[in-house]
Amino acid sequence: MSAAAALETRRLSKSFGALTVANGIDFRLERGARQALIGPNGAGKTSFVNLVTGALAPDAGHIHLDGAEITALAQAARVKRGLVRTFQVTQLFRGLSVLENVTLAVCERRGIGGDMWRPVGRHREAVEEAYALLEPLGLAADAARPVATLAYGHQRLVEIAIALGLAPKVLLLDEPAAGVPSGETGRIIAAVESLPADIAALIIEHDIDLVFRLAQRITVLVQGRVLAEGAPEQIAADQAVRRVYLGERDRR
Amino acid sequence: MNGIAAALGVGLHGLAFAMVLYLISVGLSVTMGMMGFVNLAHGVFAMAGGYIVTNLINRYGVSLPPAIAMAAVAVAVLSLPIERLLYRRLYGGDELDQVLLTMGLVFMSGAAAQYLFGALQQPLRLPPALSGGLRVGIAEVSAYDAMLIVCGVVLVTGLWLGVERSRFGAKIRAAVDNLRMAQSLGIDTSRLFSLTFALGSGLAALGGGLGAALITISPGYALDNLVYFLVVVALGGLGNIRGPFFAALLIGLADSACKYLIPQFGAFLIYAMTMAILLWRPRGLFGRV
Amino acid sequence: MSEPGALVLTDVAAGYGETTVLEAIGLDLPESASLAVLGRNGVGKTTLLATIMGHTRLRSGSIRFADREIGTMSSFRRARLGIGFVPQEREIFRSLTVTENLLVAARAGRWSMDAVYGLFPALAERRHHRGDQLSGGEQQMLAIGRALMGNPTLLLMDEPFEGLAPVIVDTLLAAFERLRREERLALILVEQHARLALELTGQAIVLDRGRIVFTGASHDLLAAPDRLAALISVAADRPGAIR
Amino acid sequence: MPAVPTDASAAITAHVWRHRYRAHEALPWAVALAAYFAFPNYLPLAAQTLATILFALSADLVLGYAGIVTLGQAAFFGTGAYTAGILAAHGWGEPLSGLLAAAVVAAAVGLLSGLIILRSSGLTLLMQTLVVAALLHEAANKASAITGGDDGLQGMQVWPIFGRFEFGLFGRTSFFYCLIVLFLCWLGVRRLVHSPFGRSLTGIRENVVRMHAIGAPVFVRRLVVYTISAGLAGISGALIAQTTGFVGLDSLSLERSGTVLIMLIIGGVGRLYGAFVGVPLYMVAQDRFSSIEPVYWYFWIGLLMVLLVSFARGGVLGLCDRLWRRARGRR
Repeated sequence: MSAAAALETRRLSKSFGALTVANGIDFRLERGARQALIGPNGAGKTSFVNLVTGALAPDAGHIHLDGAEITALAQAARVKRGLVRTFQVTQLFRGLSVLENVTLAVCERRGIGGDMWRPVGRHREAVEEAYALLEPLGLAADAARPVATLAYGHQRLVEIAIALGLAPKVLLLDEPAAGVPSGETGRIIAAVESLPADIAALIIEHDIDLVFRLAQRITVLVQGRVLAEGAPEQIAADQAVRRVYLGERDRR
Repeated sequence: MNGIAAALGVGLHGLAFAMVLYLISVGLSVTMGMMGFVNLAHGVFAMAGGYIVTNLINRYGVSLPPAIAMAAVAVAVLSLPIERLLYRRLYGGDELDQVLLTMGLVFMSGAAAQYLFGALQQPLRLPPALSGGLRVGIAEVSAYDAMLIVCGVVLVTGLWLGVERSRFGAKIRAAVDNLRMAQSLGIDTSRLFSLTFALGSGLAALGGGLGAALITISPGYALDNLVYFLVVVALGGLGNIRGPFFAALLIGLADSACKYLIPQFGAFLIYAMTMAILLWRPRGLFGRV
Repeated sequence: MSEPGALVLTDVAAGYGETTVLEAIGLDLPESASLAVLGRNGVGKTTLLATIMGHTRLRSGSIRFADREIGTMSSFRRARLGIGFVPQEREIFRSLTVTENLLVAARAGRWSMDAVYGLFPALAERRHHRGDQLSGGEQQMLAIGRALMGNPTLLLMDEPFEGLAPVIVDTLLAAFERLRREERLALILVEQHARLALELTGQAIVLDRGRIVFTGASHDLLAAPDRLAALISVAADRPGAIR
Repeated sequence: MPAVPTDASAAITAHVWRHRYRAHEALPWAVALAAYFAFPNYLPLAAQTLATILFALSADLVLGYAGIVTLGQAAFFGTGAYTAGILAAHGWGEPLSGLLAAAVVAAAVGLLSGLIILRSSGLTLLMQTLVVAALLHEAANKASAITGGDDGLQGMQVWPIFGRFEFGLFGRTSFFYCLIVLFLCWLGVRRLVHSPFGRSLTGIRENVVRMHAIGAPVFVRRLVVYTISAGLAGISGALIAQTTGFVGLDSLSLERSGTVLIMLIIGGVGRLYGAFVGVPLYMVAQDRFSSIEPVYWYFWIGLLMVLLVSFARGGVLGLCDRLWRRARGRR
């Protein structure tokens, strides 16, 4: 038997009334992998992320993190086990400084988020850890600035810093470069490329160039099903995928 | 026999109360549903209606129907600048700001009412035809209650037909459903909202005036009855026209029954019931999912 | 000279909130011309329509329609100037009947309730049903009919064929053929089904990452499948290449 | 983790030392003491002001930090007042234990109601805070055998503190009693808001989605702070009950919930000191104006609200901030 995957789903299914957003998804993300999840609009990518992170409860199927079943765990418990996501539209504490945004995450991970007595500053190691995450992302100079005053591209980086502050084993990156002007995407790509090697990353992305550049494997989701999975070259050559993306359609 | 007659009497009184509650609250439901605006000052319009009606009758000897009509029109017109100058800038804004603004309006109106009309309750002097009692089958009902029920049924039917059959009503419902799409089809939603607001305020004034003998008019009116109006809206579901009617019916009947059967509990049971229902269905009994 | 349906975008950058989705968009659509907007998912096609309709934040540039600057105009004024919108999610008013959905959008002109029902007889049969009781295809017909009720001179349509049964697509295609022939209606069509879109339109643009990477005649692109594939397919034969 | 030099960044230092006491924080206490000497005839008013500051502080905790807009804070204030009052009227007049009992009962009411209402959000939540207070108000109204109903609770006998300091006519004991209790509570609240817990409350207010995504138990955090705030409001109610020797139904009223918000808004929300600015301004102004035209006080305060919301969001302290920034910007 092969070693447990970092993240695995088996026959994961979810419907909203007549609309099926996940139709028995079997999915595997190996440890330390760089994998991408692509698919047309409405393919169920976001629903898949919500199912995996626990924001949605599946109708059927199982989710395993590092070999352990997490299907029934609450969202917070999954985060504690190292399943972390970023958001397509930044979700930040806009009024707080960059450093504090990340510190909040670090405190939660260290289990001191509920400490009601010692001031945050006395947990110096947490603050320093947060700061140390900012430096490689080039955010150190902005540490004291409220995130709302940062350019959007930098806000996307803060989003990644927060995720890293949670010490993820599996990181779900939901369109990390979405909404960023083209001049600023380089830094975000670099940030994703330099993720620690022990983190398994799943990149949900529309931008095919980005996918080909960042991912070793690609999973194509169509109408709540896995249509194809494989190395980028395989996916590029796959007729079924070409059909979906070219929009070729039999016309009687 | 007696029990049934009493129950019918209680039911009819509850129905009359429900009509007043509904007329006052329905505008609140629509405007809160359409713009997501927390309007605690809606009762002020009902109170204004009540003051106008009681004073027109008591001081100037106007008879009830024209007094009610004048109150509704005057309040509807007066509400327009208030919406435009004060409310509009807070649409889509902070809930707290909306709470504070409208709470401020409640305080101001209460003090203004006291300055203008004194601290005492304003009696509604009913014409002789409305001061007696009526027999409906085996039940006894006051002529005033009967008038409220008849007026209520007529107004509610008119309102429902108006909102559900007219183009204006369809536009209101479209804007509640999907504001952005309504705009994309060329509907001037801010103008639509002003008109809806005025309509809702006018209805509230109507309810406040008609019901002035049931919910007495005094400077504390808007504050004291705020919970009742909001409960009707919360139970009825926001942005809804029919929901608040059934919520008002529920509250009216429950209130009337409580006062008759277990007066020592008063409004306590109504509030407890509200909590239970909101716990069970946070968006109200008839709210959208 | 006034061209009621003409649309000109100059150096437009736009996005939602703080995001920037579109950059340096230039577009010149004459009256009663038709334009296909192609490109992979998430490159900004829907945002382009939203920007023309006034749902996004215009960061820079200008949008002119019917000889007027509409970049800062509210959506309802743009609609009244003659822009009709068929959104991707259809966005039917679900508590309104079919008739009411058409009614709220009505403005004087050639298109009336009867004309729309004539175009989509299936809708007429459902006229008293509420929006949330319609099938996907019926919703799509209603969304199109609703846009026509405003008697637009420019129609924006976002993936009108998505998720529809083939027989319904054929119905819609027939309807579009008629519109193109009989009406002087400018059309911007966002579509995943590239061939379909190209067959229906005179011009085409291809978006990539919020920028226009191709502008030309639709039939040229249709005649060059390799070019088309390179522009919009996942099978970009350049793994690892970035621009 | 990469090593960070100890002087790595001003950002870290600033962050680490945020909770340090600053000189200006002594100001409210200095003012309070100065007021004691300067206005010896106003000590009862001063004591009430101090107790009300605590009430506003409790509201700031839920509203300013956890972002829960409540119209029912009086529920806990009144619960505390009645708890202390009923104890004192029924033969247990020891003030400190009465205070404690008030805190516990009010916190318990906060916990129970919080368990129910904090599952909602937005308008429903607002409604439910209102209904909880209305429920208690009505309960106190109907249970007149215990609470005195409309007439208020009569016959409180509050014993001297430690058996020594009597609550006299001049309010000296009341003043220091309120001052010390407020000071201790303020220390606790200050500590709380600077703790990771307190910062996570701010996080919840700023972005609940993100808080869930970083694995924080959002519901529990909100429930805990709601309970603590209820306890503090209860203490405040008990202070006023004990120092005035009276509890009325108005302590549970919507008016009370509304005015505490107003006092807080006047000072500034979510900054810990809003209560210290807003409450004295409100109370002193009310004392002045009410003596001239008691009826119209609410008109002016209502007008002030409308103006504040329309033109001066952030209250007095927010205004100071803006003026300060503008002054610095000019240089």
